[in-house]
Amino acid sequence: MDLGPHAAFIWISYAAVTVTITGLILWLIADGRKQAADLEALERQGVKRRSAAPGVR
Amino acid sequence: MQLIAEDLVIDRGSRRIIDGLSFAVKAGEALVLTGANGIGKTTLLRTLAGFIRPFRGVIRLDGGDDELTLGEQSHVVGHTNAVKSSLSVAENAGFWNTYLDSGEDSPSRIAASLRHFGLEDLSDFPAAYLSAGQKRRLGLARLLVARRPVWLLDEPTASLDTASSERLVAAVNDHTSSGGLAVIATHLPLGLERARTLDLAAQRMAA
Amino acid sequence: MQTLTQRLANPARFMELSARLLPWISGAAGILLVSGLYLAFFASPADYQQGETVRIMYIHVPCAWLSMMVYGLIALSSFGLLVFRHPLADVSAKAAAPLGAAFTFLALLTGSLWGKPMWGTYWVWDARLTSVLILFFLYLGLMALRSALEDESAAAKLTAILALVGVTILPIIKFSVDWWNTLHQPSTDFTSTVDPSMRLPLLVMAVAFTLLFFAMHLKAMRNEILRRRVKALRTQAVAGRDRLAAQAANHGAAE
Amino acid sequence: MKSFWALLSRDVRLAVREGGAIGTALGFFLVVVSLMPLGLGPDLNLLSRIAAGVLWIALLLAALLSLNRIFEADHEDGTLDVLATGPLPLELVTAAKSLAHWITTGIPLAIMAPVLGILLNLDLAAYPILVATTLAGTPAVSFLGAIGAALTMKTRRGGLLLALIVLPLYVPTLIFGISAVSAGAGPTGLAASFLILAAISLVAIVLGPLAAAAALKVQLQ
Repeated sequence: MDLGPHAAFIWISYAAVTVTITGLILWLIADGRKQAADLEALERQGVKRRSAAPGVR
Repeated sequence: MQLIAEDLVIDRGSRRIIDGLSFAVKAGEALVLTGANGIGKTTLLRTLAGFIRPFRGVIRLDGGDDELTLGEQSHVVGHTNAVKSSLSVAENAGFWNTYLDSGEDSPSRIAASLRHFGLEDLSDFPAAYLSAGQKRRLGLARLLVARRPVWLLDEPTASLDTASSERLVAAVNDHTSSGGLAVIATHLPLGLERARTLDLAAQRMAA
Repeated sequence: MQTLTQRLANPARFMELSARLLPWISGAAGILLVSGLYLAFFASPADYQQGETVRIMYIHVPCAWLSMMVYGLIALSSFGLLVFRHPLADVSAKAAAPLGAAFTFLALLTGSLWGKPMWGTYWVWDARLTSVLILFFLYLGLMALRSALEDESAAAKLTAILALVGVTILPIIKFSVDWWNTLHQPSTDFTSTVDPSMRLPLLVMAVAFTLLFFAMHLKAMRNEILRRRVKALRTQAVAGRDRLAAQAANHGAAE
Repeated sequence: MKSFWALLSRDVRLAVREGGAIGTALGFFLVVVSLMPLGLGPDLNLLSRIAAGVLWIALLLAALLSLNRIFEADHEDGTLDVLATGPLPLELVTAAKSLAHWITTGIPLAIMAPVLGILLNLDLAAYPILVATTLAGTPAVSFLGAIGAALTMKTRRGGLLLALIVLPLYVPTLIFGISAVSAGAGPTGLAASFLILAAISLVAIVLGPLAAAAALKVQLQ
């Protein structure tokens, strides 16, 4: 595929968008795992939720 | 070892707070400072710690380390706890251990001090989660994290419940029985062993 | 009959529903993204003026669209928090802010990379770029304010107020920047007309990015709800695991 | 020495964990730089001529914002009292805290500067010089700023007062920082201003902790 004299700018643009969005997605997944693990660790230690949804005030 | 103050005169601004006070605290003893608010307990403790220069008089620690000032041989606990809320309980204690004391057996010392004040199960929690009394205990745990011969405590039982106060008293008793000395400003009778009381109000009347 | 927002008001139900929805939205976003990329690179012509660089448009425009849409979503959530006290409104606003900032940043970055071959410099103070830059600042302000406040419920309300102020002033900012720009130079408007052959790939990419955002937003909201549960449990645990307090309680019971 | 590292690493860790201060300084830097074209007009030739000056002034203002927290937070929670009775002389306490401020504010701002150069159409050839000079110049910002932070630690409206006290002290750094970047001086001129900039920072590293410690001793009374 020939993208002309300015191919580098096109590739950098697409690369930057890919890297940023992939990074965000990976961060979201890792963060989700961490929160779930923390929650599970606390519940395993016997800390129980008092109400149905104390998470949101 | 003996902490001696002779003919101490301390001014704050234009006001004379302490006028001609002399006392001595021997190793193994605790001196309890009493008197109403504003009588000068905090000022006296901050002077002993070296923050305030007395107008006249001498403060010295006989038998201490001559290369160090009295402040550098003292634990100073004021009204604030010197606790950082974004560090965990263990990190707070660990920092003061490395900063104040370069001795060995740090981990066991930190663990012992947290255990003494009942915080061992909370060591991984950020200090932000602690209640006022728990933060106070973490501040007091600093006393046990590093070894220092002189303890200068200003209202150490503030925001502590009975059980916690008992732990503090036990810590002070251990300290004095192993040859340390302590000066403590407080309103409450603490039940300390080997303690004498210095009533600053009576002292002022006499002067 | 309950409306959708009312049914979603319960975080537990939201967690359940979002867990079922998330794979479908992510899948749809993925499929659309792949087909959009195919259309953008293989099934659309180069521009007669800009040549191949016009292909940057297929990611630039969706990012620019999202930068505005997400701010609108934050404003809407803030409104929901302040007026209806909807329990998930703040979770939505908090989760959307960094995502919106990221897409705004990407709009600026791709715009600047698109501009270099055309203008000979990475950045010109064009009215459109300047407005997006100011939008980026509004996002930064929202996130900075939230991170500076420790009390979470106060932080929620205060950032909501800031978001609503921002959305009110945004048109004025846009207007004044346009005016400032025409004072100094003729507008360098380069995306006014889009050739029909480019319209389809652009549309597909825009829908794909929007779905992608919603998938990420749902995931971020789920994370935030979990984070708040962890926090609530920790606070509870600190009280429960205090050895001295436990001792005192036992004493009290024994006496 | 162990205490010095403990204090330094604790301050860096606190800054990273609390995050807000670094992010706010960087955001402020970005906003101030972006306001310039709105005030001066979008003429790229004009902007590239004044870019170095704008970047340096904005950097100083951004660093200034975070200065007042150097001692204030530690004073409020009593940490400073304990630090003062520690084995480390107060001069080294202030040095460690200034160094931590430079690591968490000076370095991020210096790295951010060339990115903002794009907005001002700064000549590409000037980028390495810009990074080098900001890195060499910002220690003076942190170490001289610590003096002002110690002096205004207990005052209300400390932030504004701090700016008034400290900004005049930054004049030499500003002058030589800009003259190094506005490359008209040629390679020898460049080297000269760079060396002077580094020398100013060295003087600040010696002077700052001494003066700040003297101020803290008064403040702790």
